[in-house]
Amino acid sequence: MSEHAHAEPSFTERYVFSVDHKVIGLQYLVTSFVFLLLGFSMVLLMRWQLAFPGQPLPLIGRLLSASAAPGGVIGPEFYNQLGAMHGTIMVFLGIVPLGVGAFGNYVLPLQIGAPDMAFPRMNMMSYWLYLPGGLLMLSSFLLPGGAAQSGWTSYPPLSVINPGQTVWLLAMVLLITSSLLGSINFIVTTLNLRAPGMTLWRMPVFVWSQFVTAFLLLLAFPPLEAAAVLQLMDRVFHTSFYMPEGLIVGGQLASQWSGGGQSLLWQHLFWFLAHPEVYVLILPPMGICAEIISNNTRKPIFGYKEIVYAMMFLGTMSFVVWAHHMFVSGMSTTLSNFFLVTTMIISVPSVALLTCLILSLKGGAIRFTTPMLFALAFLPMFGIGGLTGLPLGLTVTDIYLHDTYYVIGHFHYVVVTGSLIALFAGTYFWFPKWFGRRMDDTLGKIHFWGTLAAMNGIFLPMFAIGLQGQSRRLYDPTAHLHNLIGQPLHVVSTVSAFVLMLFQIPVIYNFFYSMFRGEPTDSNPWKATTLDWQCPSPPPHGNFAKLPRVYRGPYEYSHPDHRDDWLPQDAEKAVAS
Amino acid sequence: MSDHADAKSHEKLYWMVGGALFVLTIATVLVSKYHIPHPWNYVVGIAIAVLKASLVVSIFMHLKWESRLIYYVLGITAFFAVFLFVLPIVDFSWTTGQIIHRADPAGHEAVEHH
Amino acid sequence: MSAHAAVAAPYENTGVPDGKLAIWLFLASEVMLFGTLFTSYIVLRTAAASWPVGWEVLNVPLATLNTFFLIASSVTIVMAHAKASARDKAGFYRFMGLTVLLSLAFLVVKGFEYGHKFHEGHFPSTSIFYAVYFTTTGLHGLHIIGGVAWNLGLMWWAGRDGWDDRLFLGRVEYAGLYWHFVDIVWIFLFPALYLL
Amino acid sequence: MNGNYGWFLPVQASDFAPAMDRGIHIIHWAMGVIFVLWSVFFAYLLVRYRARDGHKPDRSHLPLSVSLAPDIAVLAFEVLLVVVYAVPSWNRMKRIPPSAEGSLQVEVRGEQFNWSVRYPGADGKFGKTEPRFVDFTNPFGVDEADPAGADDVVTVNELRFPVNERVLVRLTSKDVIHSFFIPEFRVKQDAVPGLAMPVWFTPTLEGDFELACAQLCGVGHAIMRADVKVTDRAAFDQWLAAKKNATLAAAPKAAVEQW
Repeated sequence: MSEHAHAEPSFTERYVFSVDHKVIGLQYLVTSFVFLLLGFSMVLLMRWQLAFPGQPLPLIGRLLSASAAPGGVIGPEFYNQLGAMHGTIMVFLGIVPLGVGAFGNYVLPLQIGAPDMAFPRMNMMSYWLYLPGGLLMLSSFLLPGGAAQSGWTSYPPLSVINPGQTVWLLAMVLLITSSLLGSINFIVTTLNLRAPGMTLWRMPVFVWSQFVTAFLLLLAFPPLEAAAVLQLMDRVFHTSFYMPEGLIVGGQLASQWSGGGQSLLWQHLFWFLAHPEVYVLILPPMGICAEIISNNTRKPIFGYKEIVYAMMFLGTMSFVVWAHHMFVSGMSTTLSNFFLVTTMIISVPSVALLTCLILSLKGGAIRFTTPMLFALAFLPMFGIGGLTGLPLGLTVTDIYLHDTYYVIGHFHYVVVTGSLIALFAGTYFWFPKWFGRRMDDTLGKIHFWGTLAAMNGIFLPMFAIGLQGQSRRLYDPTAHLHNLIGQPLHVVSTVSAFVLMLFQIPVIYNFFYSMFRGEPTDSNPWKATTLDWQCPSPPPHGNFAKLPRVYRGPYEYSHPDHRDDWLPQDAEKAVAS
Repeated sequence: MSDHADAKSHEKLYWMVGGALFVLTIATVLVSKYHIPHPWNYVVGIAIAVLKASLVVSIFMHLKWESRLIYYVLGITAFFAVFLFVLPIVDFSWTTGQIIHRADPAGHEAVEHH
Repeated sequence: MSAHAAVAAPYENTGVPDGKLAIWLFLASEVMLFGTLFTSYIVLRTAAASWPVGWEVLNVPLATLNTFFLIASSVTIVMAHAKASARDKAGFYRFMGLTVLLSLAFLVVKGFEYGHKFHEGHFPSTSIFYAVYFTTTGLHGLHIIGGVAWNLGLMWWAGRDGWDDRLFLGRVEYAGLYWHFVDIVWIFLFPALYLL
Repeated sequence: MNGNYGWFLPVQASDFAPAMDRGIHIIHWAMGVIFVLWSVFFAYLLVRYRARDGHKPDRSHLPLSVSLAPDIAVLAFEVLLVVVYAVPSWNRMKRIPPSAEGSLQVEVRGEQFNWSVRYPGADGKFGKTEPRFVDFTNPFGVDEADPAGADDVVTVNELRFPVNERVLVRLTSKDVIHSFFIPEFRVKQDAVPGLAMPVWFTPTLEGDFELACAQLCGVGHAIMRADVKVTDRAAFDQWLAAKKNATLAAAPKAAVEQW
């Protein structure tokens, strides 16, 4: 299959600078899991400070530098750095590379029967722009100014005045270029490298979700890149794109900026990206859940066409709703009504997707395997996340709830108990395809129940704290009188956060142990019908020995005139006996 | 892509389009030199630019003979670009009313925004 | 570049070769990038108390000359592609060389313009107009430098064994598409900054 | 900790609060009902269609009309909510600011980690301000020459309102984006430097409340707060007069040298 048959590739060519989409997928997988762990440990430091303000950190308090955490107590500047980096790492370095980079890179070519991505070398370049971008982002902690500390949204003028943002912006430009190249690669592969017979409407839902996500990445990221260039110019060359006239910083007139800029311009450009970005966070996990639910209910998913149309509609609308993040930021009030209506319209495809996934359970024979448990948990949890979005999307109630802990509860329910749980499901589901071995089931179930309980323990109290009016990003919540009543809830969240960290140990151990000494499986342990399970696992270079020909849709389970309850896409015809 | 038979006619077409672009550039410069009343100079300027751009896109970039898929890609991009343009401008047309035009730090009063 | 020949592909595809689809997608993202710069320009201009008139502040005749250079380079690169598809190697070299020369001329004129402004003490931080001017023309200039490097690479590759490579013709066309896009950005940038 | 705060929403202390709380209650009741219904149906599906011997999956699907019913229901509820509740109250709260004469004007200016507050005094007009006059004793940079500014009262981190009188706040910021948020009044508006945003409400309950900054504004964001006290008209006038004498006594020197 591969066009360049040359001498046996050296170790680096096979594993480090590899152009094989499977190796690049695994590189993305391990790197994004490491970043997720890093981002999560940052939030543990923050949670300690929120629950017990001013008390020194046990054990590791002394390890932190004196400037960041004097006497083991986290200082406000370090707290803001942790907050900004937690958001950036989890979104740009954790969930998106896991959902799009790892699962997309590895599974998409297999599911459409392609030998590799359309541009293997550009695919490698995507990873080798992502990794330096991530390391640059992390290294900003060690630089003199410290890491970025104006939130992951980096609103000017604060982000232009504060130290640490320049490295953040440079790292963002690297990550954006990596995502851009990746999305071009995905679109061209999906359109031009499908196995014969695999028409667009026979592609699995996971491939559709990656396809729509790739368009979101392609068209939404460049505006943030331009906005980041403008902010970089503001910081380094003292232009004043975002700096209005007559700024008085620290008591003096900030004369290095001549003024004339608009701070709200950044918010428009940032959220123009950030809202499609949150749909990039949720679409691939929804695709994973559709695959796993269909496989474990042993019947075709409900409404294949509705799901695909809902995903397309979601992708289109995601470009038109961005300013519901700016209802109280001084945006024109007439425009708020427009964005109110578009936000209400975009909630319909989310409900449609959830309805189709839940109705897929009706009439199935549900197998409660570990991936299925995670996929099933995704449905109610994402339901809570979606429902709590309603009061935030409504202009009036958003006046009170904007920038409170209610918002933090909302988007963590969507991203953590939504996307992350679905990505765990995908890991358990495709692990046998990646390594030819199965992850241990009991450890998986322990990890599932512990993670689900702990996650709810962290985020459920946040709704109550938010309704009491506690603002987000507060270094010390007890400084505001109206937050004192919510302090015990912070303790509950913090304890649950530490419990959640404990429950990640089973999956880390399980992941690396099963890689070498897990129970070996054949090429199709879950009896799945999609093409990725019709090739050996782990698939060799070039994936399919013989180019598969596709005869039917992706989810032909329990076909009436076929002997076993799954009929692969590339099987010639149903065999009755 | 264009096969070799009518390559000659294509080359002639390229030179003609090049000439047209030259003329339009001169036109747009002259138009802005001899002032046109306020709203119309924008309209004419943008119209000439759009005309030049459409010439380049359709002939030079072979879009006229391109497959429909490329039209879909450009259609989607145009749809989202319109929102990128229209909404911030609509917002700032209102926000400008709220801007505080401080006296210029050098002391003289900033011109009041009409 | 792509893992299979565009023509004899056993795969289900759209008939559009990979490279062309990729370059058009890349240009779509570039449309959004420069679209954002134009939106920022329009927003900052409507919100500004006063906006200098291009004629007084910038050297319009010089910029018109620059526009001629860029338009000419657009014509020569499309001619280079026509010559390459007609397998006329000398013609290809002549026109691609002209394209590179014209774009270098554009950069020289742009460099002179920048130098003149710095000499007069106008820097990006001077006022919001200069900030917009330097940032947009600077980013556009970077794209031109990228284009020049790509075209030079093509000429160098044609000299070695590239001329008979089955991907050569496609890459010349994609270089042309990218270059025409950079020209279109200037077609909108020129009136926006200098004339209106 | 006074009795303003409970496990749910804080006390309703302004004219907008009841309308806002009604919206929050409606939505949370609707969310609760929808979630419970879905959970019951979800649990039923898990039990009814679990894999067990003799249970064959059947591929017959519900017709589209049935499956789209929940979406239509949610959309209808939302359209109703938007048309009946959201747009009218939003226009009332944010769209058309009240006339300056009919309301108590206050200028609030956020700066990194303090709220400077200015009352126009008897003449009802604010003195002109210049960025270059700003210093520690003159947070607003009030121009000495302007007579209108003579009777202005300037306080820091302290707001006081008479009860049942409409207040029109002219909100801006000196350096970064802050957010004017009084939980009990259900009022929130970002203070954006360079923009003067009108915010208005009518306090309806006497008592001690709190103005908290709701937008990350730097290292001291957590401690950026101001005390808000609502009293009857007489106590307010008395406080204003007392404050007036205090600022007169400590009037800054006439000639502020230029550096």
